[in-house]
Amino acid sequence: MTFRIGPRTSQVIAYITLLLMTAITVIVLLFIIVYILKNGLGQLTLEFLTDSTREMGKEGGILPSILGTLFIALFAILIATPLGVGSAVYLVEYTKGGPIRRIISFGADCLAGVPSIIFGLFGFIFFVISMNLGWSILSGGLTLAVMILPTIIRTSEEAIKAVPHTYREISYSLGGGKLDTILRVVLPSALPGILTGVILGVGRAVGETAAVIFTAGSSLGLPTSVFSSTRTLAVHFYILAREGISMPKAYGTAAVLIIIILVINFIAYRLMHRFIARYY
Amino acid sequence: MRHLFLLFVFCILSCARNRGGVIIAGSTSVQPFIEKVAEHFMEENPGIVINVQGGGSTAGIQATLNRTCDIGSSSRNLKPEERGLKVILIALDGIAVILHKSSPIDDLTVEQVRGMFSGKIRSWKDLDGQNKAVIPVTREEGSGTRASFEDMIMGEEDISDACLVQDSNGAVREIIATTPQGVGYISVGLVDDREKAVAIGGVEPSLANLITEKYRFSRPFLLLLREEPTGNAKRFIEYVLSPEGQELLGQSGLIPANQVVVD
Amino acid sequence: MKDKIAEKLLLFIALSAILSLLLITFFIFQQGIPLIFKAGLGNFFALKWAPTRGGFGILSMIVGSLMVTIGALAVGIPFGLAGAIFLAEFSSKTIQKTLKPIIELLAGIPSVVYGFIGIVILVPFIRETFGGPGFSVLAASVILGIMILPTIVSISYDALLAVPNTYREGSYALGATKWQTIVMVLLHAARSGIVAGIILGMGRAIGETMAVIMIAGNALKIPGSILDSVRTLTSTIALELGYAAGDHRAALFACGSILFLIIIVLNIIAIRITSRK
Amino acid sequence: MYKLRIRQLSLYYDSLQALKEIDLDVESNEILAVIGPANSGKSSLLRALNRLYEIDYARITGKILLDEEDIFNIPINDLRRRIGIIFATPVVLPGSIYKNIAYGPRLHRRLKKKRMDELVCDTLKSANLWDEVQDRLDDSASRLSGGQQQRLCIARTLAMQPEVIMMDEPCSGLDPISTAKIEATMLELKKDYTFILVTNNTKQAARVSDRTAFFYLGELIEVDKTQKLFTSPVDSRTDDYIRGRFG
Repeated sequence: MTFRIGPRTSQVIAYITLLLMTAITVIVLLFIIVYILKNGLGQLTLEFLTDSTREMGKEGGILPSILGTLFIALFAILIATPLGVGSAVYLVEYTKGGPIRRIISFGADCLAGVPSIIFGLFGFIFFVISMNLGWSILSGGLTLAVMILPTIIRTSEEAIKAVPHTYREISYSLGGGKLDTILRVVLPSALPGILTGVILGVGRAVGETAAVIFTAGSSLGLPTSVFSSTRTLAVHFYILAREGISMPKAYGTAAVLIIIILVINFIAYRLMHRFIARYY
Repeated sequence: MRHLFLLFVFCILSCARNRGGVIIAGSTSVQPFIEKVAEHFMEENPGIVINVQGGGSTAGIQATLNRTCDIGSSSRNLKPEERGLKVILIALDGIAVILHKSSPIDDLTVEQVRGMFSGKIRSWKDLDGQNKAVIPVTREEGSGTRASFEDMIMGEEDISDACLVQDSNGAVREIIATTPQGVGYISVGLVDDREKAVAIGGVEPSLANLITEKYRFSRPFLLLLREEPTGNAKRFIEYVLSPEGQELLGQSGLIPANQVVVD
Repeated sequence: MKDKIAEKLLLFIALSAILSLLLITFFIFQQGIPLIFKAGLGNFFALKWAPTRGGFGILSMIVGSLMVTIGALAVGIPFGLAGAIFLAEFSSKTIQKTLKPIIELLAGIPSVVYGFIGIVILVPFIRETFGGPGFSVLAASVILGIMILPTIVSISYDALLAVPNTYREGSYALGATKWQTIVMVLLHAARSGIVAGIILGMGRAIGETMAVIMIAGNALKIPGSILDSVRTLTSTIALELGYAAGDHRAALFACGSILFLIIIVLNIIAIRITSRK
Repeated sequence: MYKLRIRQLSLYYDSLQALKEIDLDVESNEILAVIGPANSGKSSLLRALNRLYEIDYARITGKILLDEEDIFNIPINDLRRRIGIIFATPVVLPGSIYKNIAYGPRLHRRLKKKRMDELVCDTLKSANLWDEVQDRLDDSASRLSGGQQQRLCIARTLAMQPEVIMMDEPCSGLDPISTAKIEATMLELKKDYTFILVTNNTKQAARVSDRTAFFYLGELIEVDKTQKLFTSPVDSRTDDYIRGRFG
């Protein structure tokens, strides 16, 4: 007796399998977030957030790391945003195919795929050693700026492309030059989309470890200038967790990280939707 | 936007190279101890910022040479090609062999430790009768602690490729604390109650045994300078070597330099 | 006039990405390549890694990187494709709108958090269930597999959505079920996008560092089973960079050069595949 | 005295010729209607006059004179200020009603806030929109109705104090009431401006224009007084078109 599965049955089996696998993916994700928050939220006292770090993180809070993360991320986007948005403007408004466009696109695509440890090696040898900036917010910020550049280029490019062509025509017909048109019409219209890219860039910078640990160092002191070494939240969490310095503090730091990432993704998602609702 | 940019430029210019603090970089083994002394120092001298970096002994030596940091730290003696720096011994650190809390073993011979790390002893059967694989955890290539361990215990033999590799005392300790079959080595000062340090050849790695050198496995903790220290760097070094600073190091489980009988 | 200056300035800015890439390439290679020739190719692609004593063999790390990458793909491809197909073909608009951002959120979670989950949950689980140290190829593969899921889901999903509806209608008209349509028509039509997604995911897996260091155990020996510890190119760099000087540091940059080459080749393949359509 | 003189004007998109050797004069303070079926080159004509075709990478041959001056000798931004255009679908720029009107003037000169307020007020009045929006100038322009948006576009063009206003089917998407308002606005403004009105709606051309030009496949078939063209056209194709036989 032969047993053959009919097309209808196989469809049902396939559906159930796909459903289960997708469910597992989503459950794993939710589990990670809930697990960290469940163990970490209890640690989040005002003191933990505003106290300096003592005994390598066993005692005290995470204020230096919060500030260090903030400064490095800020520094990175301050450098990467003008470069990224400028590149996107050039790609969309000034090139019509051609080799220059291909080269720029290729650069951005390749840079996007470079792993963070390579950025770490590069930042270490270039900014820390060759340019003698030392382990510092400056070195870390510059390294991360290069790292998030492609994210900002790509999202800005999409955002600028989505601005209707008629807006440009209107501006030209009112006597606006190309630059006026870009600065006064195209960029303001593309702003939510561009901001989405910038915010996602901040998210990458906040969550990054390998590229910053070799460029910004791991000092626990409060950062005093851009030449201060600092230990970002992700690096601090990595050291706490890996060296078993203090599990409660590790969970607390992880919870702060996860909350930041959730907020960032939420804002980016909302901005993107406002943008899409406007133009699509 | 324009204002933000100006502010940013101003920020860079005003901060340029004006980094009033003292930067100490180097051995990750020395880092936690110096960090603790620095905390006390900064409490007593508000206004002076001491930045303590990891990076590793070799990086610390390099950083001192090219002035990336003010003071370097090292957990090994300098190699001939690294000479030329001013070296200050601040303490000795014992290296303890650690096992999981549940292990019945309290004492190992040097040969047994060497056997486990070289891959000759693969099962706990030979040691405590349990037929389970030994999981040795070592430090990474280039680590000062590893170099000391190789000198003092491994002798001519190589550490086996099968050992797990971690890049800090804490990471080794964390694995041993959670792995019943594990064996590792870390600074005596960092052993806590989640794992246990065994005696080697019958000698416990206690402070008393370290000072009297009955427990022979120790290495120097050094601070490195490119030239005679000045200003805040000088004050900090004086603080580390003061009775107060030395006592702090002693409390953390190191043998303060002022108790070492230099031979 | 103003417009001309602006155009030149923008062109200069627009070259920043490619300039950064060239700068990275130059510095990594300049630091690493001389050592490969100094050590000799034979010694470089060998087993003995003892860079402080003249052993510069990175073979076991290349094998290690390949093993965890294959492991990650073994986890990531089935789940990633399943997620993409389910979202694109079996879900309502509402489910798509909820699940897509959730899965993309996976990409935003820092890799150290994945590594941490690996340490506290997966490693003890493997150690107690299957034996061995727990820090293993298996642990690294599962965590990396989860980490590359969003890349594979996102790109495959977009590729499936891009297949024109006429293909679906044509297949239904011939009496095929939805599942048959997916297997025989859609996956075929969307294959270049799916392959690009897999290759980019592969790039992420090979390049991931922190999570791997935390859970792979980092033993140098080539693993005999998936329960053995493993060392990748990336973890060698991150473990030893702090302590390295001279030839040792150069050797780590040489590891970086090899890694960089692998990644660039993968990227070029992925870019080729996606731009062909 | 002609406001615009067009001589031997041809316009090409790559290999496609959209205008074929057009000769046409536009008088000051008249409303010239341009009619014709799709692809007849009506819109291309407008895009040539203010050199907007350049952003589409098209090219032209021939001569266009504005007040006897070659338009290629006039700085492009000045030219576009002097020859305004209004498109078929009203496109308001992101931002408030006020900002939309102020956009053009701000590109060309700095105005004191008070002068700008007056200008916004005047142009909105000229465009018959002031009464409807006077207390919500800071509202987003995109909340206006279609007819209001189109009048806002007219006001925006007026704010630049142009000499010629070109309209590209300005009422195609609008209801009869809005259309009537816009036609009334044009007739009021005629004393100060010259209009070129491209329209698909022959009745509209008959209602408002002084003269009408009929284009077909990129050629100017004939141009004459509106009444004359609609009652006794010379060319049979014109006759067919206005009687609704094609297009």
